[in-house]
Amino acid sequence: MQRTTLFFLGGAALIFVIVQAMISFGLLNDFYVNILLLASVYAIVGLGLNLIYGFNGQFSLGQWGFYAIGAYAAGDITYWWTLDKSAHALMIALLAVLFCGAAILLLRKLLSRVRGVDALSAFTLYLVVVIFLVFIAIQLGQALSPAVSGLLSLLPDGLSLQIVFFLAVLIAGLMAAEISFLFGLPVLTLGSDYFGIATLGLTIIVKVLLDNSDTLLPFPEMKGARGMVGIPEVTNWFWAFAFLLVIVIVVRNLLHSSYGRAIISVREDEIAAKAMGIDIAHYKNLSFVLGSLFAGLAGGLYAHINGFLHPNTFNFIKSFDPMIIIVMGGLGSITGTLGASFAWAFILEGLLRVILPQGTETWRFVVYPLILLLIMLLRPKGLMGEIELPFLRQVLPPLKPKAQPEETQAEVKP
Amino acid sequence: MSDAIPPRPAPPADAPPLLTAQNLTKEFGGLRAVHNFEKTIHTGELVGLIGPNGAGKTTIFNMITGVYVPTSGSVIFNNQDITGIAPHEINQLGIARTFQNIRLFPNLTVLDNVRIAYHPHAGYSMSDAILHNAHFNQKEKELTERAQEFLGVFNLQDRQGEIAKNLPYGEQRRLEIARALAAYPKLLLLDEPAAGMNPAESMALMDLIHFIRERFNLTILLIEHQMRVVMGICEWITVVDFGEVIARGTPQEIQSNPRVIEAYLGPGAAALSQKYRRKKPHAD
Amino acid sequence: MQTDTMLTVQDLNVYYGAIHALKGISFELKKGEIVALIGANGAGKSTTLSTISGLIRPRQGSIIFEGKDITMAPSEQIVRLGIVQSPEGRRIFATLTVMENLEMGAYTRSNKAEIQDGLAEVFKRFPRLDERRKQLGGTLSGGEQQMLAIARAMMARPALLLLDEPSMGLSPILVEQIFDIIHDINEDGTSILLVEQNAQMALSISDRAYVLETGRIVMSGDAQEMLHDPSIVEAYLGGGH
Amino acid sequence: MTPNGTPNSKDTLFIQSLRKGWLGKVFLILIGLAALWKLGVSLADNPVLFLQQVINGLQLGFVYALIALGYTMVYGIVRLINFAHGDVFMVGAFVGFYTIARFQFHTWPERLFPGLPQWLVLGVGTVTVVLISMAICALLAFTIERVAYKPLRNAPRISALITAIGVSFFLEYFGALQFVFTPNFVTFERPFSVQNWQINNLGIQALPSGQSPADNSIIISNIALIIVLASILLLLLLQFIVQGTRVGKAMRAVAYDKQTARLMGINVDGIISITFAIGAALAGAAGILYATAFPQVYFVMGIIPGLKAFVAAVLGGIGSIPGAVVGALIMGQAEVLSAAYISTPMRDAVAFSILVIVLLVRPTGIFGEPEREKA
Repeated sequence: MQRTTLFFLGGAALIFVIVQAMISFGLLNDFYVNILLLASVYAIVGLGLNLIYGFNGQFSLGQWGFYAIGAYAAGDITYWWTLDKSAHALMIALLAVLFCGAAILLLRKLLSRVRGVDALSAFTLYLVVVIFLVFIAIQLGQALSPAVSGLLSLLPDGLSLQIVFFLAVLIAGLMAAEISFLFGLPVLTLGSDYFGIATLGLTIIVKVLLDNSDTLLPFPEMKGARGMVGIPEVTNWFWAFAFLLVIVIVVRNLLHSSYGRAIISVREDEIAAKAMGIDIAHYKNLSFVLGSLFAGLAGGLYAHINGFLHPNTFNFIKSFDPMIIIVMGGLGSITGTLGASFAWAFILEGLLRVILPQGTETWRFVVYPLILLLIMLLRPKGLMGEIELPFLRQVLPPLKPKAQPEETQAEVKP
Repeated sequence: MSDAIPPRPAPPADAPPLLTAQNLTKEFGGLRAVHNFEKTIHTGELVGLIGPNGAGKTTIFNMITGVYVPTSGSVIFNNQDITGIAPHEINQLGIARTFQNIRLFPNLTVLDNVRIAYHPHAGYSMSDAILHNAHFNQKEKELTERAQEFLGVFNLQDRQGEIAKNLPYGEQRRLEIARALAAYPKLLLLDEPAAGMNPAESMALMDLIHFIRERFNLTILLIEHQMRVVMGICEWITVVDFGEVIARGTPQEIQSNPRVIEAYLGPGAAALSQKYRRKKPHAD
Repeated sequence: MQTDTMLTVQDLNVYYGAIHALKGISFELKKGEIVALIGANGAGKSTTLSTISGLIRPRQGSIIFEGKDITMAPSEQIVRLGIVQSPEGRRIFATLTVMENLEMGAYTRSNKAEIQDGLAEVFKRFPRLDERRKQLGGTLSGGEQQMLAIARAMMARPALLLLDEPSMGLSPILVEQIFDIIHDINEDGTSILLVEQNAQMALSISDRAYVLETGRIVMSGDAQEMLHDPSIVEAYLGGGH
Repeated sequence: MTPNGTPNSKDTLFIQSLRKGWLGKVFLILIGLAALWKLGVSLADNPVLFLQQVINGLQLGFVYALIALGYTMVYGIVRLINFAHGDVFMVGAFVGFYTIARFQFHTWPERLFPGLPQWLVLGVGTVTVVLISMAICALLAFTIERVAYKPLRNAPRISALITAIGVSFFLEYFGALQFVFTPNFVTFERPFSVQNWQINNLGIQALPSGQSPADNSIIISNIALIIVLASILLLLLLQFIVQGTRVGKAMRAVAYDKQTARLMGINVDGIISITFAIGAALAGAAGILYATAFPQVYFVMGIIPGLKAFVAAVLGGIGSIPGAVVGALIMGQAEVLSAAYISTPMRDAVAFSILVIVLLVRPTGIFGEPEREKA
């Protein structure tokens, strides 16, 4: 293993242990632990958005919508489990996600043989198949639910909850990813600003649906605009840290591969990328789906921090937060996104709330935009610019020693 | 109109054409940019496409490479109809190109610019990439070494870590050609490679084109403004003006073709000079 | 014909990012002259004009127009002083009518009567534009657009007209028409700095010329002499003529 | 773009339909038919109610149009989605509130010239209030542009967008401070009293306040009339400025090509500032009209109408002035009709769904020009 990798993993382990110890010994109160978890969740959403916007160049304002989908999906699954040890929500969602995922992969393979498929037609086809499969999953899931519930109940309470929670978060991510695939199919063909607006539309539509989840959607337990309660508070420092670490490594590994370079080439110059044999539609879709997967996972984690979900959390105004975070941290910088998420959560949620005297909370949002303005004016490339930790940085492969040193052309660089 | 075009010397009889453009026409909202363009290119040829600014040369390139779908007509490459196929697929079939106003991936390193061109041949799956497993490491190493070798051919290996947009102009041109060649195309389209070069650089470019043609066994179609370059290296030249072919032939034929002289120079410069004769003591 | 210097460009250095586009260009233009800047694509001709017009700031060097240093002056002021450019590719406001395009040309002038005179003059010179007053700029043909671009620049009453590639994309017949007009405009007292890729055309109409190559002036002299100098023909057209 | 690949006889009908996009078109047509059917049924069911909704939608649509123009003009000229524009609208409403409630500005003609007829006092007074609000909003937008946007003109576009979001927050929460506006809802005092008329098979009758209307009658208020008339007046004025004046032509020239505009001696920065100011003035007027119709003023009241107007601008084809008006009228109808016939909370979702569908069919909006060709 390389030295940078060792340093990185060692450093990560150290941070985890120190923070965990501080929590265990009560050095960090709930307020700060909460911010810590929130920051990790923001970091995951931010990494996803950075992949989409910072690395692939697609201006998405929809990540907050996928975050919301993930939160409510995961929350609903664990809600039913805690309420009456029923795995029906788990089974339905699991089967739906698996069936649809398999169908999407299969259809994609088939469609890739047909040249020049119209995006909207493909979308229609996928939609019909997905709706059909979701219907089947509902029937099958309900049929299987008693057996699975029984099996899970055999495990000790704590363990079964952790398993259901873990599955719920994964399902949340996959669900967000699959919805983003469907949505992105036609919408990614739009130009950059229009894509942004359409994804903003998605965030707003999701919020409206959540506001009316009890009346318009068949989820009375979500209680619409009154907010959903009864979700177990499972997300702790271990889970938040583990998910964040895995996602950082996945993003890093992906970016430092040919696939990552293909993703970045789309941002750099679409026309040149096409001319180099890169299927840009595929890579736009890929990064959008991956980014949304992360948003869904983050949502799943978020739902289990406070055990309470409210549609206002997923207001479209807040959908700018991840965008602000990644721009502050520096577009195309993983380290920047991590740093900015934690800084943002601590300063905005923590310090400003603690420092400002009672009754002047609104000043927070007067000071915050001013800081934002100043940073944009003074450091338009973000606070960290393109700085990366050594492990996250791309290392140039060494050159093989050449037989004889040739003179490079003596062109003077200005 | 076609009767004015001198008959083109017969190509080697047995070789099938590598590229055939038939009746290619492109209209932009009623404006005809290219009309009934016909061209056959055989393996191994180095063909020039010349014509005044705005004559439709780049539009022809864009139709061959799939950037534009022709309004009518077809492109046959390697016995396959590639009309209307997506640009990335055309590239994977073996046609690579460079651009008139250099299109590198500006914020990436020189090495990555070339490595991106290898992407369709990377040889590992996305899960390999995410896991960074042994197979990935092996393939990635091969790919990188190949890219470095390639940079070596173009004398850019010491620049591998440089950000592309910071390279001097001449090196950017070379890098763009290197990138186009990285995936071993059969046909290379060069869009004004000598633009902005001085005579010495142009000469070096001509040598480079000759060299890559031999080394990579290439067929080349070249748009160029600098007649010196075109006349110096092309075996066949096609001249377009107002979207139509006005002449084709060898460089010698083209240089003495009155229609070409007119298209490039307008109605006899000497006559105009008489007309606009300035009231100056030294004007004749 | 007067011989006092109108425009002096001294040691102009311009960079685009890391690229050194103009490497110390110096030249001058006398009142009443047509001076041509010729050279290949990317030699820096258009950059020179953009720098004179104030669109690009030079890193080094100076531009003196009728005794005033305009090196760092904003574009509006340069236009007001009497340097007006007809840009490369014509750049007609496609969404404005012909008439409105001409009004934009006269933007810096406020005397309504004078503008009317200017319009009358322009329409006399370009009767085609008169017929198409109400048409949108984008619907004109290439030749008409080029006429409009020159007419628009003339509406500002320039003392010095900068013309960037007026022959681009035009048929030989149209090119000749345009050059006739350029000649007339100059005869009527406007000095002209002409950028052309079509070297012979440019030389045939100019008094003097400068040859640019990758950001440097490599040759200068009397246009007529250069026109008959085989080495120029050689350098720009290849052998064989 | 659908490539016109040569038709292959081996292709099944299904593959053909994928390639030519028939499947997608069928999908869109089905959605369209469903919407039309729903509207048709509603109209047949109760035409009076339907017409009433259309009139309400018109009133709302015109307010949106005034806001949408600011978005569309600014985007057309600097390609910036000015998220703070909705908050300028809010400031306009608050300025109206203070000039009326605190300074009683709407009655100045009476105070200056006692004995004037009441209609003249109210007319002149109301116009004064609107003008004050427009002027203050214009000044505000001018300042915002100079301080926050102009320094970023050469920065990446995202910086300006983030800054716009920042400005939006700032206006809201600075306005929410007790000593600026207020963090509370306040009731907007109309400068004139409401007068309703009912239209039914008996003709038009004035409806005294407090009396409920007869069955089967459409109600039109003086507020609706004033909003529609004032909006049309302002739109005509804007049309005149943009088409007929030197500054307006310069605005169009700058929007089309800044570089060349500069070569014509046009002060591009000045024109951009003027564009911001004109857009903001319209938003200020819209703020007062909106508050007159829905008399509650609140520091975040600009967000949703701002968003709707923005969607309207995109729907109509951002950068196009007639597009903004058409888009806004569609938006107004969509909102009111979907609230009436689908469900109130769904109206935002419907609005955005319409937007997404229109963009899929016409990627640059109804009146939008196709994006110019890349070099």
